[in-house]
Amino acid sequence: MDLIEQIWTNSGIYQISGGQLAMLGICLVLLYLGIVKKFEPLLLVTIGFGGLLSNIPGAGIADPGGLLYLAYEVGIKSGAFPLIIFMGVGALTDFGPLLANPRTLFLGAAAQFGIFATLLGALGLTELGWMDFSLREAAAIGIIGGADGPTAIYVAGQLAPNLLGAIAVAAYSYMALVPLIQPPIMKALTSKSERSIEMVQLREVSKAERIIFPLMLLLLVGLLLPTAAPLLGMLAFGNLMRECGVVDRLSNTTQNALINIVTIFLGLAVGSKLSAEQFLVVSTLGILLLGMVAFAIGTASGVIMGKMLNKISKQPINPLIGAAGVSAVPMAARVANKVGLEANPHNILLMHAMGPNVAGVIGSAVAAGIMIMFTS
Amino acid sequence: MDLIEQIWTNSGIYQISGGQLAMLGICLVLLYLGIVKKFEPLLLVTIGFGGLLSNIPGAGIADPGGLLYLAYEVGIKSGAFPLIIFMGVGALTDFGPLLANPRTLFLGAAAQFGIFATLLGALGLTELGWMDFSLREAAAIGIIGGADGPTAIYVAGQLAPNLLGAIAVAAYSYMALVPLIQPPIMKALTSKSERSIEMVQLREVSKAERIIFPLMLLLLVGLLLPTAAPLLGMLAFGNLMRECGVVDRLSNTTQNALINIVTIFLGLAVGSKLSAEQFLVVSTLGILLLGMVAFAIGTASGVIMGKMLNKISKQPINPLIGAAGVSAVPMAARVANKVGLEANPHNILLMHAMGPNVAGVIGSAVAAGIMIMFTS
Amino acid sequence: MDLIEQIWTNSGIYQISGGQLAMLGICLVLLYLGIVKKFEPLLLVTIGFGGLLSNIPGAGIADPGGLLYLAYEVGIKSGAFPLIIFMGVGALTDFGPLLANPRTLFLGAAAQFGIFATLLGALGLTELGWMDFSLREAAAIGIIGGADGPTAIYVAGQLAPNLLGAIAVAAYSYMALVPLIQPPIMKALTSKSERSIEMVQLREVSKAERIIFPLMLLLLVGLLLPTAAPLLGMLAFGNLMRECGVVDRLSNTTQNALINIVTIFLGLAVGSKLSAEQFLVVSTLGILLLGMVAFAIGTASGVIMGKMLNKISKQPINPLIGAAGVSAVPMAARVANKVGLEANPHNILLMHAMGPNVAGVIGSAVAAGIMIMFTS
Amino acid sequence: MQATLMNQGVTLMLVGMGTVFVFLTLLVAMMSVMAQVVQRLTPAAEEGVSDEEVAAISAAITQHRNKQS
Amino acid sequence: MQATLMNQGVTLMLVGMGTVFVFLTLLVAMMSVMAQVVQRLTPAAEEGVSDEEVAAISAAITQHRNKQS
Amino acid sequence: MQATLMNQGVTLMLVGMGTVFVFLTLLVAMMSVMAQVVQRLTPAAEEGVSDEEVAAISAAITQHRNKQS
Ligand code: NA
Ligand code: NA
Ligand code: NA
Repeated sequence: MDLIEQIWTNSGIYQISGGQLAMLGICLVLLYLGIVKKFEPLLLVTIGFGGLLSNIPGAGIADPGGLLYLAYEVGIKSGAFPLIIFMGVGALTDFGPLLANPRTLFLGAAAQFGIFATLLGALGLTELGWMDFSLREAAAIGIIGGADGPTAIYVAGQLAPNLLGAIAVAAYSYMALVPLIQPPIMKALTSKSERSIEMVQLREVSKAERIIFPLMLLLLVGLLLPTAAPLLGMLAFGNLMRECGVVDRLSNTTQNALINIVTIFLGLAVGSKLSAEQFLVVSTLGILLLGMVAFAIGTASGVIMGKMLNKISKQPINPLIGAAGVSAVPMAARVANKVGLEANPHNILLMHAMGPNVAGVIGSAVAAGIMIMFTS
Repeated sequence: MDLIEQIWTNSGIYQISGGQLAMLGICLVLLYLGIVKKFEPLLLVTIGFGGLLSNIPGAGIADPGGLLYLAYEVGIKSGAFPLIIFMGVGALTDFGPLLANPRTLFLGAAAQFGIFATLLGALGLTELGWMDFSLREAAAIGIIGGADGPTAIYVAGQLAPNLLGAIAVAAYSYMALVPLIQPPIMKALTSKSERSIEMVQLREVSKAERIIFPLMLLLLVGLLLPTAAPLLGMLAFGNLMRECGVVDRLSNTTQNALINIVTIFLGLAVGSKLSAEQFLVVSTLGILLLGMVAFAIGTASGVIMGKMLNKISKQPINPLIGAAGVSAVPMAARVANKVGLEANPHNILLMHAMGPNVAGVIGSAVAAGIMIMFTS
Repeated sequence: MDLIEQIWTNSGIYQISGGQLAMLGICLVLLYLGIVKKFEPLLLVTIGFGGLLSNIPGAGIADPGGLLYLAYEVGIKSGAFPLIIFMGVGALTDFGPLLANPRTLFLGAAAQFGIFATLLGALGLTELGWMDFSLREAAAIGIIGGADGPTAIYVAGQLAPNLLGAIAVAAYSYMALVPLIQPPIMKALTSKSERSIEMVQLREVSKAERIIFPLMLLLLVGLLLPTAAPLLGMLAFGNLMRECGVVDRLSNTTQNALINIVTIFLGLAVGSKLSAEQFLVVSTLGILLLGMVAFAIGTASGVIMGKMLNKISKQPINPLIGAAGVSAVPMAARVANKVGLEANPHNILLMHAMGPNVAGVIGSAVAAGIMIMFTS
Repeated sequence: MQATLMNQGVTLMLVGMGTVFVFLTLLVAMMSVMAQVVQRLTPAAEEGVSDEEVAAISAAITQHRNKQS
Repeated sequence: MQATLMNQGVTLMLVGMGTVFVFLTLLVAMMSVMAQVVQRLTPAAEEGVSDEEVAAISAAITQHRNKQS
Repeated sequence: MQATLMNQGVTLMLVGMGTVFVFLTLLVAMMSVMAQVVQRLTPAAEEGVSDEEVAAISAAITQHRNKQS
């Protein structure tokens, strides 16, 4: 029976390679992390399933003409999906705590040191001959330290599409691991009395300030660093829609249907880059290792800057909120709040930590702009 | 006045052909069936209106550059729209009844005999010289018997784009006619005592089973029949989003905004294939005839398999639920319930019939995969 | 330091031209009008922000490969976005008042005189040598007088893409200025006793009439003026979904998520045409001037036709509702209501004015069809 | 050449307004015919408005008027 | 040539139905194994249905039945 | 060549962190100026927090604290 033989030679069992089997296992692990461990489920579930679909031999879902290939070409190569997600993040973000206490921007700046340290680390591994990263690849890997998923995907799509799968997986995995990675570092760098510092209540922020802020941000980035303007511009646009009060129907759709639809296809498209040839390489190990280091350094930098700010500032600043400067909104702010509460049960840092937290989003987009400008 | 003449020669009255007039009439009938008779209104209204738009001479809506042409190229030729609909179906489907009683999968398998019988019928008509269908066309026609709209559109888009309009119209029309077509066949093949059989209550299905099922389905199809993996993979993805409980916002958008938007453009794009040259041909008559036969055979096969299962099974199985194996969710299950109630007013078959009903969706996607594999 | 010099030469401050600075200022004015003055905020906020993004030198958001370039190519050049917006308008529009009093269609017809007078004006300015508009450009400018944003964008995208930015800005700005432009003209052309005329209550419109109307409209435009069929066809489709009662889920999504998503990207894409080279030209001044004149003439024509209808009609017609014939739904109808109340505090014209108001939408789409037919 | 352009414009205006009126006149005619056909086919349609409804509508109008002015 | 087409069709039917059954049989087998594994791993799962629930479900069914017939 | 790559990396790090700090410092400056300008232009802005609000906020914080710990 020719036809039965045809079914057999077309079957997955016949065609599957060891690499694809391994990738199926890795994708199941991602799904496990997302579903059971609740690690960044919106992205790990979609990326993981996209990876399963892409590693079915003969289905061609990630090949030219397939749905995931289409999603990748239309949405990631063009940068459209991460930019639309950034618009949605803008529509979901309350910049009030940052406006009430602008100095927390310095915490968001300091935490970006993780990005550049990781860049150096990637180049160092290359110099040691253990890895072979180009400058563009090292820059894309560094952005993992920004703890900002869409920024990492945007930069990887521009500078190192071949590493996109590994970078996205590392970024979202470590963002999910923030509650495990950060507390030991935070405690090691601070005394209990520092962690107990209570901060003064934030002032009310007027509607006018909220409306002007995104425009100011856009004009500043446009005048200083245009390569960061797509990311920060879309963030500012989403936030302006949120705050201006006259386009609530657009803001609501951006916060719901639009960001959800794009998240689904972004995740599937990223998953389409989880092929054995691109993921099961030694550089993936390097990326995972460097990503972990990046988070640790970013957290430490933020906390140290928090200690410095506390010394020079008239009003007390709890250095723990510096750790929230890595981004990973709102997880990192929650971690700062929790560690603060452990030291002092009357210490509510959540809103104070939201300032550096959203500052970290801006900071890593600025760092992304520099990377793109310098390596393009 | 040159300009008035220009208006006249550009007018629809001047340009319209007899075929276009006939198609306008046919599309009005589709709208009538959808709106007044409430036959599958989501698709018949959109397809019918798309057909009206496409048969306006000189408007060019279905010509290169037009909106419906664009929708067809982007959404149907690539397979994206039916696959996204399948994702939405997955997010809307409760596989609980199937998980509680896996044997009902056999009913969903048997009902697919309608597909292959129709394939043979199409080839037979060709052999008789009445029609002229290629093997690919016959395969696409056969899928009508699967009683699953997006599957039929997906397969027709891959194997026989020229027949897409007729196949989609036939598929949705007959799906709507399920309450008329099925009951006589069901009653002819069963005795009143068989129709009166009450079934034991379904067991509770745990959340873990619900989460594992879509992954199991994906892996099985990936290993056995990768050509069915795009369809069943997207179905499984939608269902995993529904059941995993950690991405409810994605699941809700998939069940609402996303599936609705895609349905609108899917319907319009299918309507753009209702041109006189492609629809007013003798093969359309053949397709409509074969589609009717396909439904009848599928229904009969399901019922006969139900009778067999009832004999070999320890727990009683009402053969009526076999008719629900054709898919046409949830209409066919409701029909089984209704015919059962007529024989025995205490006989609630609805949830029992949902098992074969969703099994029919899987079964026809498997059949579609075989057709695509064999004829590509 | 080479790198610092590189940052400097890549910065916006270094690269920005005077024209871009001026455009940034103009876009901030558009945002001011939208946010603070609440002028058509859905479009002026999105267009204004799109313009800001596009005038950042070196960001490339509006250049090939950028997000806004993509949105323009996919959505405006193809005509898809304005057509989808028209579908949404159809789903949001209640044609009941028009069906209850069909004669108000004549008011919507008369008000389109503003379109053709503006066309003549544009050609006149060209003949005087002050401007240099081709016939296609003059036709696109004329459509501003239709007071219908998506129609203006659709026509400009087809006939004069280079003027699209100026035309869209003029159309939405003047639509927002309706409460300022119209009342003096309305009062100058009517006596207080005319403005005090009370109209008889509208009859109930049956569901059957509401369902048949969009189909009738489509068939009429298809037979007479196919070039208007894309616009009026999508309007009719949206309205059929609204009224037919069997596809409410599609209608709801069209009225919400879909129209909102498309509005966001339509606005950004239109904003991408606000480049200094295309906007800071003398023809923009001409377009703004002609747009103002167009609104005034359209308003006057509608009112005069209202006076004529009142004389020949048995039932009284308040000529103020003729001003609503320009479209600008529902602003123009509200203005007619308000001016009527000033003359007679018992005079509720709102629902009566909705008839000519929606008739104006149809009328300007017909005029658009003629322009496209004649100049293509 | 310029004069020709102007001529084209005048022609387009005349024919354009003519078409708009012809189109909408036909639409009025079709709507009137349809209204009569529909009303004949659905005979005992609910035409009357009850007293309660009149009262409710009057109240709504009064409220609306107060808000507007 | 036509006969060959018909032959192809018959083969496709036989192999097709065979594959559908094999596929769904494997799925049944996997589902049964999974159900047992899951039930073993989550031992004290809530299995019982309380009397109140039975009453509520019966009421719902009765209501549903009345609506259907 | 490798050394050059490393050098590039160090330069990029120094200039990059510098730019991040310059950018965010300018942003802090602009925000502070804006806050003062806005507060001057909208003089009698509601600044006080009523006693009831304080009570409500305290209650919310207490509740939140209990949930967290
Ligand atoms: Na960051
Ligand atoms: Na089926
Ligand atoms: Na108009």
